[in-house]
Amino acid sequence: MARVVQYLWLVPAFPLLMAGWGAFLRRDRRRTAAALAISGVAVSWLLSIVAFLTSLGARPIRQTWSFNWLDLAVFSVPLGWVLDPLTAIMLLMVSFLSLLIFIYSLGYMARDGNFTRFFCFMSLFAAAMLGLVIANSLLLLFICWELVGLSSYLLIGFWFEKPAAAAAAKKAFITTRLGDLGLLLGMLWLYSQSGTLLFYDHGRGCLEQSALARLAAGTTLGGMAVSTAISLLIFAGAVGKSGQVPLHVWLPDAMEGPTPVSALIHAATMVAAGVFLVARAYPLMSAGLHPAALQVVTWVGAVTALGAAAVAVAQNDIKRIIAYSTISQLGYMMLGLGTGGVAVGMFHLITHAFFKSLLFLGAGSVIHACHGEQDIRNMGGLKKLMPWTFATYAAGMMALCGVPLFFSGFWSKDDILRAAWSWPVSVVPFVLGVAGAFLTAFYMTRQVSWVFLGQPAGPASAARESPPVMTVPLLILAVFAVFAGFLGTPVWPWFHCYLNGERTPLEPAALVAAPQLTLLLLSAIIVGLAFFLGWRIYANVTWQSSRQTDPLELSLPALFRLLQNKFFIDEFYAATVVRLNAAFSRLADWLDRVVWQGVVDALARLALLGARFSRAFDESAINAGFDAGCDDLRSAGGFLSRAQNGRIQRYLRLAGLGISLLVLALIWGCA
Amino acid sequence: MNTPLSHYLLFSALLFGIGFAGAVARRSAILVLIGIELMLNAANLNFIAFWRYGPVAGALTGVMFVLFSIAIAAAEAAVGLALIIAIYRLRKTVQVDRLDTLKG
Amino acid sequence: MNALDQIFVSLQRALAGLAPVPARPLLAMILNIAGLMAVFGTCFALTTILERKILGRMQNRFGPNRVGPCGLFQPLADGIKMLIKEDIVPFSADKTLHFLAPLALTVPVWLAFAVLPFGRNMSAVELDAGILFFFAIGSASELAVFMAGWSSQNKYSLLGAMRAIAQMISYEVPLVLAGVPVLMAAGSLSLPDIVQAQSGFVLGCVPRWNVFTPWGLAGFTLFLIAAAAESNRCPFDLPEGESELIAGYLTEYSGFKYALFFLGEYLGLFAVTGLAVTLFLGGWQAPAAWLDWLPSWGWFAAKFSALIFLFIWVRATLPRLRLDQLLMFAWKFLVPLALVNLFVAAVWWKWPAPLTARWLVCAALLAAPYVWLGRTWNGPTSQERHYHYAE
Amino acid sequence: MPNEIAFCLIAAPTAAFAVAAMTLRRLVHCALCAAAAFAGLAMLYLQLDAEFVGFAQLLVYVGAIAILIVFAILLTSGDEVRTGSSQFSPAWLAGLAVAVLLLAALALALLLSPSLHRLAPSAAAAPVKQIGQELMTRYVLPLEMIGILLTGALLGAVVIAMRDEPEVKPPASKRADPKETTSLP
Repeated sequence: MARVVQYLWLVPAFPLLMAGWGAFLRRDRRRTAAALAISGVAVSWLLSIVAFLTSLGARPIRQTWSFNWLDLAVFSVPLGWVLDPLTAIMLLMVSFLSLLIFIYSLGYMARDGNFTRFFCFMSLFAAAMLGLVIANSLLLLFICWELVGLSSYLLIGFWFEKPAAAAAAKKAFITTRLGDLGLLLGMLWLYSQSGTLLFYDHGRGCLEQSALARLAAGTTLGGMAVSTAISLLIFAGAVGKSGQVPLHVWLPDAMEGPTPVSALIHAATMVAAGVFLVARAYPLMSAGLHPAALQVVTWVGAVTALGAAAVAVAQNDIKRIIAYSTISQLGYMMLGLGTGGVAVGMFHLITHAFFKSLLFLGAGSVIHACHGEQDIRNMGGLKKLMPWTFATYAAGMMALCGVPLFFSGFWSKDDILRAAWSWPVSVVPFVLGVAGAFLTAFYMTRQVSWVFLGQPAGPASAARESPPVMTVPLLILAVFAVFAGFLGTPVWPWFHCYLNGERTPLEPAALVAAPQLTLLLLSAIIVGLAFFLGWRIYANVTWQSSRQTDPLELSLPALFRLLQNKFFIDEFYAATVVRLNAAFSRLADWLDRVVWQGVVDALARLALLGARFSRAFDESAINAGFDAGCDDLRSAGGFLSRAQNGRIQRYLRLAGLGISLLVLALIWGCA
Repeated sequence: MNTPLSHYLLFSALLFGIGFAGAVARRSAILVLIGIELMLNAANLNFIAFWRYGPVAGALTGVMFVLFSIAIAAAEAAVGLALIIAIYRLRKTVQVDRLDTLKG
Repeated sequence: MNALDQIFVSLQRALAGLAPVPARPLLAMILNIAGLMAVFGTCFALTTILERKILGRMQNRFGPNRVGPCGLFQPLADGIKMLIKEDIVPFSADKTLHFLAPLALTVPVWLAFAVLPFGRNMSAVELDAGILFFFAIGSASELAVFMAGWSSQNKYSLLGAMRAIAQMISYEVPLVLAGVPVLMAAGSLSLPDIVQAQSGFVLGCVPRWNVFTPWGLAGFTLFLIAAAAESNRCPFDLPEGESELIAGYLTEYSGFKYALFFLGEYLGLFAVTGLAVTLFLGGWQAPAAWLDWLPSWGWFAAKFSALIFLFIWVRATLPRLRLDQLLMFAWKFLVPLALVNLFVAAVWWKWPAPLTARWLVCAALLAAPYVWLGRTWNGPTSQERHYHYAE
Repeated sequence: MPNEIAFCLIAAPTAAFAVAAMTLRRLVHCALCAAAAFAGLAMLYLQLDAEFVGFAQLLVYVGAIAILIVFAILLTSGDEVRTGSSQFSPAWLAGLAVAVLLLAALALALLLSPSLHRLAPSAAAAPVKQIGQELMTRYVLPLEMIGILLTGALLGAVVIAMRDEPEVKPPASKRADPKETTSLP
């Protein structure tokens, strides 16, 4: 296993190599670019399988390998990789999804002129994400974190000729940067407190007992434990990257990117990096007697889960709905992490990655078939036209809604709700979560009804089933979306035990234990109710025009408007943050124009005055020096500029003169 | 070996002066280059002489320096002459006093 | 060593011993020089007649057969003719340079012989950096060619000289590069050391000459090709291509100056051939242990003559190249191959494998680029030629 | 004093050639005289027991740089023919004065230095083997850098001196059909 850890860097190295190679390809080398990228992640996937297999039942469950990256005389900065179940399962998931989505992109991006650039960026992203997962140092993680952000920026703005895409890319980059600032500060603080950024370093790492005890013991502002403060700063990074309230605004806009990008980056992997970060830093988050940081995580997660689900109800863009759903589900993961620990949150992360990328790819297939149409009101009846897409999409939808027993989303969401139920601090997150679950089922029913049910009409009536290169990944993902949940049922909680390095017990009785059974029934009731309600409202809607009103809007106009405008958060930011910024810019502008320019002007005038004086002096002095016959020589400035007359030999002469004088001066000095 | 060191140094200074005089007094850029090469060679001679007369016989620093200097001179001559040819192609002259576009 | 082997060495010592002690080194040097000039002067005379004879045989004619028995006194007659011919100097020529050019060509070539080991203990000067001396001296002849071409103030002369210089510079690169593996093998720049490093036998019977290794064989071939070009031999004799340039930089020379150029060219050929013998054919070493009783200078002479014959044979066989082909051949074919050869030599010496495996791998490493370069080199030139006819 | 005689025998013509190289009217003569001066310097190196450097000097300066200079002179020779004006720059007198001053300063510095009459130690040879060893061990990094520099200079010189391609290239389709260019009447 030590061997495997040492060579773990090969996993991100291959996509990185391919990205570098791809960057030098000509635009028309499409086949080569695709082959490079896909072979890169395929190799990564195989290596990930190797890493996963070695991590199965390995003792100790965590292996690390580190090296000195920067060795200064006074201190050194080590980087390293870690191989534990968390890393292994993330590696497997990321590389596998990347592979599928790369293949899907072959079909989706087939007509795009910048095909090679796309695959280059995608490879770069895969490399950065895999590097993030294997990092055993907060610094390395941060480097990869920023690289992931960069590739996300590049890919959101992939169609940068669209103003919306360019703006979305900028928004995503800047918004996440706010969170990253927190992460950077937390990292610096952590380094100053613990003296290391390695997570695990044979007892000396910052996530190990001695360091944690020290961090939890110290207090800072307002009696807060240092560990809590650092955790909150790190969590700020996670909030930005994972689109949690209040930094969630970039994620829906990020849907301007190509759909495979949305599926891979903005649903399955990158946005989950925030969750992964919290999971990775869980020992730090939970350090001390009162892990206040985890409470913050829980509340943020719960509010996000419900709020985003509510907004999703009133959206009309097919990708935006799923985007809000993603935010909501990420909120669930945070909720799970805060209340139930690493395994609960991570389990939902994995299942969500499968069914959400499935949904995105399905949506991409629909968009592809409708020639770029994204408004669900203009679709309908696609069930008959695109049977494969419909079948897989339905599987993903049911997994997301958490249809009991047979779909993966059910088991993982159930897990989270169970953990929230038993959270000692408050019961409100549980209630928020249940409400969110109801809304989730409702908006998904709404979307599927609009898009797939009813009669083919409007612009969507000419849609055709997508090519196999797109549907086959959908099928594979659908299989996983359905069955991945069985890895973590209460009966056979393999996933949780694997993460903790325990043997997995088989307890059929756990399914019918008291809280479990109650929750199961509750879930079933909620989902059923939501399906029924959604079906009642939306199943009979037929296409009339491209701007028809939603039935819900007719009955609850005020609420619907509030939701449709996303609680006016963007407007709120525009009114506060952006306006503040603009005011500040104006202030700076004013300062620049009035104050500084005045100073500069004054200085310039002073210099000018000096120059005039000097010129007058020069003129009179020099003119006095020459005889009357050559009184019209040059002005003082002209005299100086003549030194540079472009004649090289003159320079050489002067240099020779200078050297001679220097030598003579030296002789004089020595003699 | 009983020639005193001063002979070589003085000769080198003389060569340097000749090269310098040529470099500042001739109009042709090529001759300026030749003058510079002569100056470089004078410096090389100094290195060799100091190596030969130095206290540590085994230290090859002077010889090494001259070897590298010769290699660099080759590069310099190649690039310099290429520049002269390019300038000639552009301006139809290589007389350095006419190449004064960079006049201040 | 037997007396026959060292006969020239002993003779030189004995003669030098006749002089007073302070003058002995000087006399020894003069004797060396005299010997060299006598032997290679004769060699030059013999080669001119033999070349014409052999070319005659190969071209189904007699060659010179009027002066002396079988025409053997022909060089003598030629020499007399050259000496008494009028020495024409063009009116507008740069007289000084025109006069100096033949000397500037011939003197360095003579100097080059100083470091060649013609037999056991038989090199005029034993320099630590002998081969460097050889190439450094050889490079001086390019300036002489330029002097000849430029001072004649004749466009054929100038064009011929430029062609010759371009050719000599271009082919000097593969020439030196082909020799470098030998230096690596011997670990020395001294020519006697290089010969010494080739003594002994592999498997009991094959002499340890460099030519019997894959890199040596390739290097030898490259060296011979570059040597032919370096000394303006056919098929690379287009600086003097009479069909295009009259006689190149020789156009305005006549009489004894012309003879000096002629001499310089042949001596250049001899010198580079001697170097080829030294570097690749084991110098004066005998090819088998039981042939050791023959004097070492005899072996050198034999190998030398064989190579000279090879050059004559090539001259009779191959047509002349075009100038662009010539230069492209040097830069795009010989230089890359010589570099590959360098690498192969490194593999040969640093790879601890059995002899057969090394042989096969190194030969394959050489053959692959040879085939590849040979295929690509010829392609574009033959396609991109455009013919413009008068309208 | 055979050594001093040898020194004078080499140095005097070298200086003479150097002066000639800087004063002769025809550029080709100047270049050839410069080559002769370079060769003289190589002899001086040999006289100073620096065998390897001497041969390297000969190889590089006489074999390569002189040829380059000659080529450059021929390629820019229109200048010489056309102008017919003075070969010396207008301010040559000032230049000469500075050169003399420089020479005087250097000579003064030398004459005042304490190490003036130092005699050479008896044995200081630089065997080629030792030079090679040093180049491959202690000076290996400079050697690599020189290799890179020379490659760069070579490419740079080619790029600078290369004649610009004519802008209009024949379209690709025409190039594919050789008949079109060859079968003109």
